[in-house]
Amino acid sequence: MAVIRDVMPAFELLQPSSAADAQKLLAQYGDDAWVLAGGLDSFDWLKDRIRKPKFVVDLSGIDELRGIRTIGDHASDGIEIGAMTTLTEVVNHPMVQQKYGLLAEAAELVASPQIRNQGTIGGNVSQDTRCWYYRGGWPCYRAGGNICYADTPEGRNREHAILHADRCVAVNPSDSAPAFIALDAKFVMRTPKGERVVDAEDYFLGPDIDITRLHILKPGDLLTAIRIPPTWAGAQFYFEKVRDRNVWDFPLMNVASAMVTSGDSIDRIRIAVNGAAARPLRLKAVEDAVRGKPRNAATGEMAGKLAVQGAMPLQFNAYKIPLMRNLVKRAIAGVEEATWAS
Amino acid sequence: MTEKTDPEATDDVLKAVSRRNFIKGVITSGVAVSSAGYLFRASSLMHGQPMIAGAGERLITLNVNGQQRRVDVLKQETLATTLRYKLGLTGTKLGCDRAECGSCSVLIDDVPYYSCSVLTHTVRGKKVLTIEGLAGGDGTLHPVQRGVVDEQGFQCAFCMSGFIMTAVGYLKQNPNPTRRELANGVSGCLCRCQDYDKILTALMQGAENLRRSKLG
Amino acid sequence: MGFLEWATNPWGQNVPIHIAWFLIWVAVIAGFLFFIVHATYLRYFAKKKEFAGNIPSAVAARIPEHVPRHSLVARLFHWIMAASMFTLLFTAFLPRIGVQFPWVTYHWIAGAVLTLSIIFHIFHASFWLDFWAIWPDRIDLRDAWRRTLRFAGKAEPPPDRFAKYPLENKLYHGAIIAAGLSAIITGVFMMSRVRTVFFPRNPYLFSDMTWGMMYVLHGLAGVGLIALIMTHVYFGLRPEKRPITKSMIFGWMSRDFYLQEHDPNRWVVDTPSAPSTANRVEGPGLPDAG
Amino acid sequence: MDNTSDKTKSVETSKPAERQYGAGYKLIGKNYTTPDLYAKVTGQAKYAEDFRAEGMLFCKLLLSPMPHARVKRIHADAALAMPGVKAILTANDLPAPADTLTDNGTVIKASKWGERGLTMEPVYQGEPILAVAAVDEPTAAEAIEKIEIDFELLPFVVDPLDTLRPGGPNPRTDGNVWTRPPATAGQGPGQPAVTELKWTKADFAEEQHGRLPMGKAPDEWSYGDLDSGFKNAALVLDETFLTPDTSHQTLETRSAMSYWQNGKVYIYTGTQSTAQTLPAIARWLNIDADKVVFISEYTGGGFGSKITGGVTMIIPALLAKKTNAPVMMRISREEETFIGRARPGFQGRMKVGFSKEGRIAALDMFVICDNGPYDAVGDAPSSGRIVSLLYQPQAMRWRGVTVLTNTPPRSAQSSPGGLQGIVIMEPIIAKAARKLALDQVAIRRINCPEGKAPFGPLIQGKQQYATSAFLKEALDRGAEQFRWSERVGRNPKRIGSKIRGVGVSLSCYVGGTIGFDGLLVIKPDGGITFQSGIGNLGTESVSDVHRAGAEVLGVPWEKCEVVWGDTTKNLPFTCVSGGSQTTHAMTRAAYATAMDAKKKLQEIAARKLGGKPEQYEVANERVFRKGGGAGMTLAQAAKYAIQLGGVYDGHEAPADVHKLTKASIAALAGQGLVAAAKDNYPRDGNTFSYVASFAEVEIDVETGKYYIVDFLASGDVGTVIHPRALGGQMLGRSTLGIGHAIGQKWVFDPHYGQMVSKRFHHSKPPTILDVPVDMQWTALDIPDPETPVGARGVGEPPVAGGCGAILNALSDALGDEIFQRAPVNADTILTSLEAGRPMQHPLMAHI
Repeated sequence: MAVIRDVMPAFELLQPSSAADAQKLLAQYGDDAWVLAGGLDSFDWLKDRIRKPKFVVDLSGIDELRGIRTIGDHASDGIEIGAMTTLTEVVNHPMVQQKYGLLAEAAELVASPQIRNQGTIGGNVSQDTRCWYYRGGWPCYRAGGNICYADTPEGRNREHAILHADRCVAVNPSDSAPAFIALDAKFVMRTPKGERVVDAEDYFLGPDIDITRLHILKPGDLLTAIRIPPTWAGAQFYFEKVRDRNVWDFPLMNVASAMVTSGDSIDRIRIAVNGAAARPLRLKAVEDAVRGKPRNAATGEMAGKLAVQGAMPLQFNAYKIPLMRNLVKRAIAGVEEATWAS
Repeated sequence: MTEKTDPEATDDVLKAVSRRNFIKGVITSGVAVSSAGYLFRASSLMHGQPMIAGAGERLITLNVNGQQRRVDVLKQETLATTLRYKLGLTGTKLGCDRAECGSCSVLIDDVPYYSCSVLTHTVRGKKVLTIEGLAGGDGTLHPVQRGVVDEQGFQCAFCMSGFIMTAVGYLKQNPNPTRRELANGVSGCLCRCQDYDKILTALMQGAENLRRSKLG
Repeated sequence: MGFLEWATNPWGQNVPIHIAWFLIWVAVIAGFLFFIVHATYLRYFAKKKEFAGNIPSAVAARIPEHVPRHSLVARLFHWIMAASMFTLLFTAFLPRIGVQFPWVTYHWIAGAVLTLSIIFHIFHASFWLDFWAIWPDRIDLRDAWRRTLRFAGKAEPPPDRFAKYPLENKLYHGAIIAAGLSAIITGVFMMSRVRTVFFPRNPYLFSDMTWGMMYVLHGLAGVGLIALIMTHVYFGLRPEKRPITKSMIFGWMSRDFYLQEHDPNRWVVDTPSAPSTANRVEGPGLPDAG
Repeated sequence: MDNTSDKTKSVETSKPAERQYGAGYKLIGKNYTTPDLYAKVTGQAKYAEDFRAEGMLFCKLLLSPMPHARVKRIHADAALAMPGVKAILTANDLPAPADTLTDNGTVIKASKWGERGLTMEPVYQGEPILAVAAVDEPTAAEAIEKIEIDFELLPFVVDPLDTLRPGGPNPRTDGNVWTRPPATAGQGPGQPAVTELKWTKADFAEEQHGRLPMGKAPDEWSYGDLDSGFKNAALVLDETFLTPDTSHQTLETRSAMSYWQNGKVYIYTGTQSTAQTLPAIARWLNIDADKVVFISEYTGGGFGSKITGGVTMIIPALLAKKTNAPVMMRISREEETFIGRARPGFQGRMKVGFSKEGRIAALDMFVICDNGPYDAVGDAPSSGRIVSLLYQPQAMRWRGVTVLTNTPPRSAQSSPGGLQGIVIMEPIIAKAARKLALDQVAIRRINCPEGKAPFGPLIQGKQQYATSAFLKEALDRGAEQFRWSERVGRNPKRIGSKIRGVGVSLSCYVGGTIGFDGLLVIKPDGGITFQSGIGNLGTESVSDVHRAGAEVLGVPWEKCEVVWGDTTKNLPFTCVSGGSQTTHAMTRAAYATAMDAKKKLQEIAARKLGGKPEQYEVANERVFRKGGGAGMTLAQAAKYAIQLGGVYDGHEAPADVHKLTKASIAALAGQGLVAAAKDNYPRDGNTFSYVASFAEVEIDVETGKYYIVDFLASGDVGTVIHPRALGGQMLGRSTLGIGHAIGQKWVFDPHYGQMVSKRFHHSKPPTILDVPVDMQWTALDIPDPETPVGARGVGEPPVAGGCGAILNALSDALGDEIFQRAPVNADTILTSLEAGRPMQHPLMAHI
């Protein structure tokens, strides 16, 4: 069968108006169904004719999945973000900006303005990897095959993983995911067995567990909302994304940290990086190591070195080791602002 | 206006069409009558789907540039395709068809979107504005369009309608931007002539024209 | 539904990538069917075992109370192999039926252990054990024919008692060799596709088609082993085979069981010094000889 | 909040007051609104894919999945059986390749290695094998998927060095390099041919030391005494450098629509050169030029990839013939990535000897040009000529190999060869300045060309030379406007993890050709119609050049109309819009034509009002006796011209104009005063334009991320015709070059010979946030002495400067041990800083 990477194949478009209906449809059609949120990841698969679902379930008409609300009666109880809330809505929401600025910062660095206007927060955390072999339709492990084309003697793997690779060396491209992990967010899912809530870091899967999916959603499951507890509201945040182009580019790596200090010593901290492995990594060892330590360059250096322990570079991505080391360092010790009189 | 004709009928049309009509077809190019429903003409035949629960109708009404347009739209059809091939609004360009270049940007309820990556069926009941709907009915240019004329912005201009629509959408949020802010606002559009500096100057001029027109 | 999964490689060629996983269930079901059929057969249709002639009491007298069957080394090998085999099967197939865990490392380590233990076994069996004891001989074939005819009600002389291993046992061993070796040989190559301590990763050792075939063979051997191991366990648990199972634990079987099932001429135990092939051709074992 | 806004700390300065150009002129040097702009801003402008025709079919392409293969069998029955599928076109349906008959009558045989649009032996992944025409795109796409093709995989190569190795695979069955047979007695050098070239193991020994192996090179020239140059040099540098392959990535893909009518084929597609595309189509279709009608009103970018459009435009034309219906071929972005042309990457090595003052005494240049699988590109030879002109080495040798590979076809891209040569050279100059403790501007000042600067190989013992060069002045003005010395003295250079660096780069390229025709009509209503055969690709030269004609005739621009974009509109013989020829060549033609009109006006006036023609002058829309007295309006003159007929209204054409022009004159005859002329003005030397580029960057050494803080391009481009268009070219083309420094590239998987960087976020064309929000440009506005009006072209010259300035700013901040290839990104910077030496392989292509 000859290959053509243009023109979306036909499918039946289902436009439910409630999460319940959507979940029923997903359960009903199982592997034949495709969830359409913002669609910016989906349309690549469909237009390239690599995936040809019979049914596409469009969530855009489900109001209950949109918007940002407080969990309890008070803003101090934390917030719940509907999975279909756009990145722009997240970025501009006053409550997010005031208390969870980390998320606003991360979301604003996603792709481009048009994509943030359309892309949803649920889609951003659930998007598939951008490995160019996999996205090119090559039959790799992630596509159900028996090979990783990126981890070969000549494979082009500049953007690939340095940690926790298992046959597949793809990385998770999400910018908001590490922010959610740092904020200790909970992901709320609607499954055939009822509601399921997991910690942000448990929403993501590595290839060792499941080599074909980046997250735990199974056919029939639906991510409905993300809850941010008040735990880290107004903490000291650091987010940095390093990318080639300054807009419309995926992270070579990003880092997110939330920190509470007393005096100059670190009381509590959560820190996560993405772009280093197939799942956004929460750096627990680093958190434990720096807790109680002074928040300074030395601690940062130490944390950076600790973070990259066990990193295994491929032919073209060795730079990610110093990059991760330095990003973790900055996420803890901060970075000196430089201004020159022009 | 955009009814499908099955291929047999099409063949007859082909045979019937005199050579002269070809020219008419081309000269009136872009006008809906000749562009109506081409891309998916035989679609009902080839790509019809069994009607099932939850599935909507294919014949829908769209609000484009202030007009209600009845269109037959496939389920997998993107807004850019509908605009260009069914409504004859070819000012909206397809540069990549992958939400990367911004040439297809249009306003949906005043917000800039990549129309190549929006399913037409999801914009029912929303207001779609394209470059063709920007100038006044009497042909007076929108202040941002005028800014482009004032500064001779853009070179080949294939990206122009996307940039202009994106800028118009951005200026609704921030009518008085700095150069850098406006650059961020339109950063979802790509220009391969790389005329960014002049584009930005033209759009800044457009922003100023817009502010003036609001005052006056 | 095909028996193989196919994919289009970057050059647009169709290549097999592995077996269709439903074959796992085919193997499991086949295993169970065998239990049922075999159990029913023994319960309702099987005639009582009869063996030709009787063992001269003189011969019987020489048999010790505990007949040594499996040396400690042989037993160790068997149980190591069993352990690695189970690890391999579970790490291979549980993830395929939805039990998710990081399996690759356990799988290749178990594979390495199995490979080494089998290499050892081949040497050990060739130079320290009676290499031929596990391969069918002429008498096995003749007796197999007699037993078939007798089961069909024909008047045939009863078969001899077994040598060290009954024919079924020998055939099973042959099947295990076939499946095991194909799984192991393909598996060793497949290690070059994952990160192991053995060789640098190089998935381009063979063409896409060759690799595909290798994965298919590995898969087929794997599901084959599911069925084989199931039947092995089944026999290990059957009451009439207990003494043999025990012998794989303690190393010996009782004198009675030995005399009942085995032919001292075909499985010489009393005088290990004497070459076991000594008086093969004459003696009561072959009444019609000469 | 976007980090781009706070991470780069360039203070927002409002742009300086625009410099005034065109002193003493009414139109030249003045801004104006181009005649195509209204249609563009309102979305009415029609690009190829915007056209529709009754009963239009759609076609889709089947692309080769293999980098080099032979088609054994095509199984298309299932596809053809689908309702709605109208026809399939394969290479077997293509016309035989036609020979070319040049204007001076010589026949150029069709190359057996030429590209034909469809093929049975694909030589790169993505090459079209066949096309399906159907009633709509979904049907065509499904039909493609129903087609099975049996391929035989053939040896392939994606890295030029691999095919030069002993026993390396050949990209074409006949060989791996383009060579040109030496001139034979009687005629000049033969046509280029594909032959086999393998280097020895010994040649490749250099590779171990990270230096480019330099085996036998088919092309070579030299002048001066290289050896003594190196012997007496105070500093000798020997550097290897790799430049990237970069797709043109015009935003408009090469979509095309076509139909046949009364035996003529009508083709709609984007092109850079309307008039010159016609003969190309005729050749590709192997039919007479008068059987072709070509429409290209607007072109969505060219940059060298659409000089005469793309050969694939014949696919819809042939399908239209086969199906007797109009056929639209919409080329997808991915298809464009394969068939849309690209700049060939260079693997280059230069040994340069400097005097202690920094003067280049000797330059030994060796380049390998990755040609792709098809027709030979001229980048390698042009790189040698440009480098010799731009740096004026006292002795120089150039050697080049144009190597074929199984990667998408290349073509000229803005500053072909110039960019590669200059980008290999500039970092060496920067390094030399540091080693010799010289100022970066100073070392370029003493090397840069001046006046009738010589360049290139010796021809009959003499080098060719430029018409003029005022690069020193451009360099000085740029340094002054960029506040160079102030920035160089910036202290501290480093704050925290951020380092600032400044860079300057020279650049130049061909600035024009000569000998083309102009054609205009003064209408009886007094208005002027300029017939423009120039393509409308966004440079605005399509109308700019005619401002020179209007200036001469003293007619207000409002009364001028420019006709373009359709070969039925009687266009004159025009240069191709490539290589920055147009502004120079066509202002000359426009000027000559205006002078012809003036002469005819004077003659008509003399005939009607007595006296001698030279007693009359033309101004303010009138022709009148000098010093006042009798006269007439241009409108009256036009009417008289029609009465007079003959040469005056186009019934007779000048003898020396091209046959294309003659045909157009005949068609216009009787519509008014028809003026036409060939550009016969003398020119002493070859025309080049020059740019000095300046950049400042800010690098974060902890992330490897850097931002361009400021950029300035200062040009010596002759007389400024249209400042805004010029500024667009100066900064737009600079940014194209900047893209080569900051990210643009190809990535190939060498095992399968497949491109993996098929998306914009892989190949990284620069965005509006990758360049400063305030870029600066300036132009000297010194007329070129060798051309009337004095205008030169500007499309190519700024390109290399953009790339060079960024690279030099990076090495100014980070030192010389960071990169040996472009682009330079976070990965390059971090790994090299970590190791203390350049860590990215300078020889491996397509990473």
